[in-house]
Amino acid sequence: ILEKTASLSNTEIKRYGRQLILPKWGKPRAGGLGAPAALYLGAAGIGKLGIVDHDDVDSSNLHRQVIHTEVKEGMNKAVSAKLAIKAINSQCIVQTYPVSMERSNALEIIQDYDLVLDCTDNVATRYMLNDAAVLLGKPLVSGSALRYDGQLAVYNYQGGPCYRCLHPVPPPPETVGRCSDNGVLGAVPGVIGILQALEAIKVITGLHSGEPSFLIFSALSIPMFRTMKLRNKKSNCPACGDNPTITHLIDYVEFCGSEATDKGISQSLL
Amino acid sequence: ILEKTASLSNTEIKRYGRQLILPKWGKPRAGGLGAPAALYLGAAGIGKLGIVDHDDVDSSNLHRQVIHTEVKEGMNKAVSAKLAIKAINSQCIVQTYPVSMERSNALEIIQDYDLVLDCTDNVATRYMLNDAAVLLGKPLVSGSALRYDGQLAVYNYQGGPCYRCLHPVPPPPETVGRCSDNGVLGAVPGVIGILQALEAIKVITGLHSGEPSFLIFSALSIPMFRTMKLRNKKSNCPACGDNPTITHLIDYVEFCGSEATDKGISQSLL
Amino acid sequence: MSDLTINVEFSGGMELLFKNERKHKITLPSQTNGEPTKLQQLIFHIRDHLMTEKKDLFVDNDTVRPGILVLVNDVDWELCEELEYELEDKDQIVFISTLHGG
Amino acid sequence: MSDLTINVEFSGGMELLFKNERKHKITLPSQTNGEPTKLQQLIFHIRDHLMTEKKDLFVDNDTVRPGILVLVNDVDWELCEELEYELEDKDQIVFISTLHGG
Ligand SMILES: [Zn+2]
Ligand SMILES: [Zn+2]
Repeated sequence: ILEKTASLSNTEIKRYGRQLILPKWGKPRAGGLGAPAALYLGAAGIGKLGIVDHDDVDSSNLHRQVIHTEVKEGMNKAVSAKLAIKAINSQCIVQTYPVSMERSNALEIIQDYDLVLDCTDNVATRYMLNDAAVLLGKPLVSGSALRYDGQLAVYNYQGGPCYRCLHPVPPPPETVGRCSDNGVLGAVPGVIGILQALEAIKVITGLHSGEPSFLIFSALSIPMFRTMKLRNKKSNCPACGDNPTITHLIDYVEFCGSEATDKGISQSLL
Repeated sequence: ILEKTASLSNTEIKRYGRQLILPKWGKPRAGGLGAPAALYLGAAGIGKLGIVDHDDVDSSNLHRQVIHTEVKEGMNKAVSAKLAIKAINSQCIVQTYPVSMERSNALEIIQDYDLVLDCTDNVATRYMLNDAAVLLGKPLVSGSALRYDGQLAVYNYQGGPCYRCLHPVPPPPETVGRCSDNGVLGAVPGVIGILQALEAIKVITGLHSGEPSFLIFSALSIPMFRTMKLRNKKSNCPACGDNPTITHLIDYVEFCGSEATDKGISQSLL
Repeated sequence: MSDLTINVEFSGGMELLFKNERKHKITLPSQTNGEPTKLQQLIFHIRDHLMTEKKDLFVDNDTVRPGILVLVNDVDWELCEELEYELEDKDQIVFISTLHGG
Repeated sequence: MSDLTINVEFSGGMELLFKNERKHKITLPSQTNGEPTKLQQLIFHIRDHLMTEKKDLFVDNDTVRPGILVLVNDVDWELCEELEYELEDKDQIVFISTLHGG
């Protein structure tokens, strides 16, 4: 693995002496999960990182989105994240997409990358990213966090399941908690975001075992971490099964029966 | 717990609406563990954070010490970390100690804080911080990382063991791996450092169960995390036992039979 | 015919449906209707004896609602016959609400 | 008198002493010298059969060297009689080298 560093220039060798060089690739959202994921991927020497975020930096985000700073209030989050990554590693190519990821642009944006990180905050976008990743044959490193809990899985990788294999039916909208309603301790998405960066690096470098698993993190439980052995891909999965019916991106808001953003929605707890 | 936010000003409430306010306190070293720990503690709204580091920023550190940036090369790491924390949370009081922590200054520095984070990189300093924490009655949140592995424990807390209870005898110097020799993937200390911040927040806010445990992280293992139920404090411990013989700080380099810094030492693997 | 002690745990926010208690010990007969007691009986038991309201946030159509993952001794229940899994003494069954936030 | 299968795992860098293999299955007789086989016998077995060199990085004075923690089914061996612990079939014993880096 570390042989890849052999082609580096001298400046780079000093920097990446203990590190990996990685192909172009990416796509975290610069939120509570995306901030640490992007920071550690950029610092690790990823060749190219794409960041999609239509949102602007707001001071109420800073406690968990540690990639942004107070003076960047009002700046687009993807742009703010790029500045932070460039400051740590000026040689990383960071492509910013200051837009909402929609069914109209998702495939076009994702096709340029080798791997997708799902750092989003709502069910509809999670189904969309999953279907796009399956349609384009890209592994999907999925992270999520809420309050004191977090979850992590790699989907659509080496015969393992996709998100739809696990969740053929979307959850009832009233059961879906959102960060803006339920609050979150910054370190919780921080842990999951860094682990997403780590899983992504493992996949890209071939160090990932490919064994399907699901990591469950509960900051206040003992033990804090639990690992679940996961099913393989399901032959009847509408996305990745033997006879897929999802052959293009669909209307995910309608599919999930809820709105795709967490703006101004008052959801019940859980 | 969240009631504590009631005494905040309006600006603060916007920021810490979902967050905790915490008493003065601290002490990470701004390295691979200290960088993320300090970043997340500062962002979380800790009242006062002390950072001890005699080292200067070097570009070979940036891939794992994500709190520093390229333009800060040559700046003291504690000062660089303070600038980064202040940029995210200008209201956090950050005290920098651009010195080596030694037996001559450790008690004086630590006594002003409520909790100690051990983010150091060598055995001698780990024994010293433990003894200082025990002498001053402060909990010690200990993290360590090497290559693909990391470990985390809270010592000297609610009847649990101290570092010496677990390790009455220091390891033979030839078995001690060091970061500068063995390399490390940035995300590995990142995970442990954030978890140190989280454990520290749990202790300070009373959310920590106090059950003694030891978290073992192996980035390439399945499962990645394992939690070990730990012994209670030992009545015959020379530091925290019934008849302590460590009544002041000792010569830890002599005690460990090795040098306390990782500069220019070529250690064998393991 | 002895009883089974099942260690049940709720995670991912599900514990909020159970007075914020994550861990529960549940005793079930080892046989139900002349057959070995199955995971579905445990779900019914939880619905009928541990919950007073919001039962639809846990059960839907005689199984767990969409969005809940079930672990049988740390293994995805889909690998263990799901509702038909025959419970054994000291099994650990975890119900996790899948999270979507970020 | 049947054999015991012990699941041994090395972590924290100790696996480097064992060809970078973390997980090992070790078979031991259930009795040694007319007594139940104890954890110390497992340590001797590893030293004598799994190692060819650098044995002092694992054993010192008939026990593990300082800096190695031992887990018996995820519990600190200090809570389980340490060397005197009587092994049971399918026990999981983990040897971890304590890390000091940061
Ligand atoms: Zn699928
Ligand atoms: Zn002690």
